[in-house]
Amino acid sequence: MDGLVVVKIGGASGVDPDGVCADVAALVRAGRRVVLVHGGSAAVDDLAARLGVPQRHLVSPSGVTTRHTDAATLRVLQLALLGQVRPAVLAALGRGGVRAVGLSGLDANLLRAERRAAVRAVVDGRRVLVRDDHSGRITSVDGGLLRLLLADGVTPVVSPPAVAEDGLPVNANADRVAAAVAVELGAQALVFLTAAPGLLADPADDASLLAEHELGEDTPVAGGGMAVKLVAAREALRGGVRSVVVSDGRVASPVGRALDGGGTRLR
Amino acid sequence: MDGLVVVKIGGASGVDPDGVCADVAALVRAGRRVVLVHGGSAAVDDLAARLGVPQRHLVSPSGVTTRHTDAATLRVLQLALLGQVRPAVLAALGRGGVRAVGLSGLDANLLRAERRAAVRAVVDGRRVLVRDDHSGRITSVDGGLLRLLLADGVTPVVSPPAVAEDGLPVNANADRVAAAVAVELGAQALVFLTAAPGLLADPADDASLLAEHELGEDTPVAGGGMAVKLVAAREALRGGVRSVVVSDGRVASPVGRALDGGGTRLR
Amino acid sequence: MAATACPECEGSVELAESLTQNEILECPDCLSELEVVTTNPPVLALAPEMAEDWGE
Amino acid sequence: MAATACPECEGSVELAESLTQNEILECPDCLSELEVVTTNPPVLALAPEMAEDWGE
Ligand SMILES: [Zn+2]
Ligand SMILES: [Zn+2]
Repeated sequence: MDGLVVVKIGGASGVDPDGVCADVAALVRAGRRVVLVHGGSAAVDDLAARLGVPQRHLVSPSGVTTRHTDAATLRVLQLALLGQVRPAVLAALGRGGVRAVGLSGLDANLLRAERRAAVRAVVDGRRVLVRDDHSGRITSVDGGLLRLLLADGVTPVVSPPAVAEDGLPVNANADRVAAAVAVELGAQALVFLTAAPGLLADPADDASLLAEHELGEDTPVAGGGMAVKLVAAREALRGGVRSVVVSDGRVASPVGRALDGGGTRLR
Repeated sequence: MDGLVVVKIGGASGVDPDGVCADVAALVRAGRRVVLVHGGSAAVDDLAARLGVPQRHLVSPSGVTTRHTDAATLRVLQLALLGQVRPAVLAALGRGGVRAVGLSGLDANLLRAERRAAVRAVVDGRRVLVRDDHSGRITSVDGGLLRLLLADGVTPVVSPPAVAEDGLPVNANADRVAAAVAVELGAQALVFLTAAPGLLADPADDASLLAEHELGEDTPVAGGGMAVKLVAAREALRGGVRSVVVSDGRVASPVGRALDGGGTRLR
Repeated sequence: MAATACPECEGSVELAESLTQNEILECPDCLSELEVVTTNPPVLALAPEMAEDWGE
Repeated sequence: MAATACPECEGSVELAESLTQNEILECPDCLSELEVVTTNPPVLALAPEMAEDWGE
């Protein structure tokens, strides 16, 4: 879709959703079509603590850490993302004059996923199969519903969870949801807003920002959330998205800056 | 809208949302257009207790009791309705083959409300003005968005909160939301599903079901949720909705039964 | 028992020992509804007019 | 140290004192990945094959 931008905002502290929403509102008023995708891991952690739901993490054999989404955590995740983060985003967009509609994978089966029935992980130094994890990999996006809304001037706000083959919700990484949405809609650009200037040659030095980075080269920062962003970026680039950028969500006009050459462009 | 049915499901225990959703799915597959509206006061109470958010109620000078929606309760209400009740309804409809999309008042400002800046109440025998209540009265419904989705074969699922003039969420009674939606869309029928057979001449005797009831006559049961349903029913009838029914949500095919003459038809 | 002036008619409104913030009193002279805006010192203001409109 | 038969090649797989449910072992003979299905008595089954696919 010509000129369409998919913007992923994270749940990390430091990124102000109101600032991002004001920027998105300005872009929409200027005629840009935008799809917003959000996660919200900080909100999930906070609500889990308030509800006394212990949070565990899984470490893959290759060392990647992710949330262990057991049944109780899946319920907390839906509460936090759909009942807290998303309403705040929708209200902020509405105040900016944007007609925004929130959709998760459960809305008209927008995001279908294949549940990971068993996840290989390392627990206490042992390799185990985790069988109660409710997360999955996106297999399809219903572009028709998104196009219907975009054509009517609506800005979709897309959230995990996705829906599995059995019709039940599964957690899905929001970066990869954003990539799948961008590919399905033939977006011109995919912008990941983070609490960092972009990809850094030296993680301790904000001035070492890389203007461009070729995926497949040695990646300077493979830790934490950035690794998954690079996986998602590869999926988007392979799917035909022309411009994929990781950029700072903490500055003024974060989306505009990312589209004007800010942050790190991935190739 | 010809043949459109608005169905309100409550949050009271005893009404099985999965059963209602299966029935709605059957109607939709048979070609009926349906809008579902839900509340969820039991889920709000439960989550408020888990989070340690005290729940207070307001008693109006004439004796009607409602939830006191202070700022903390408004947050709990959004968590419970948008992050728990609605995802379960959407998933159940999806499993029934229905393309359902959830919308609250925050989605494209679907439900606009006038906040009650000050509510007259009786507290400890004294008449007071409660000024921290975040609730309001529906002033308009964006029928365009609902019609767009219905025309595309989508079943909208509508939830409180509504949005006030300042762009912030306010609690709104789901029965009155259902009435406002039914009026805006020119629905043929509005069905309130409850945990009772309908309106009873004797509240203690399920066999005393009234097949019809003329609003304005002495109302046999004015207590609790039924009083607000009658207010909402009057709003719907005055707005041109032909058939308004209060019926049992606990039986098999609850919507089909209500449309076939079950429960109490209000005039 | 203390008293204060009605902000509407300047008549005298008697005040109970214990006042509650946002309590509503009625002026015996002009029958205005008056809200207790502060309790110490007691300040009364005309209560906003509103239709009763209930529902959770 | 106890041992049990590999469900794939029937070779002998040695078992540590403390086994964990869903732990993955490797058969020294056929190199199959084996999942500990129950710990007492120890029962092994061929672990499902999966690509590693991560992300919250
Ligand atoms: Zn007076
Ligand atoms: Zn073997």
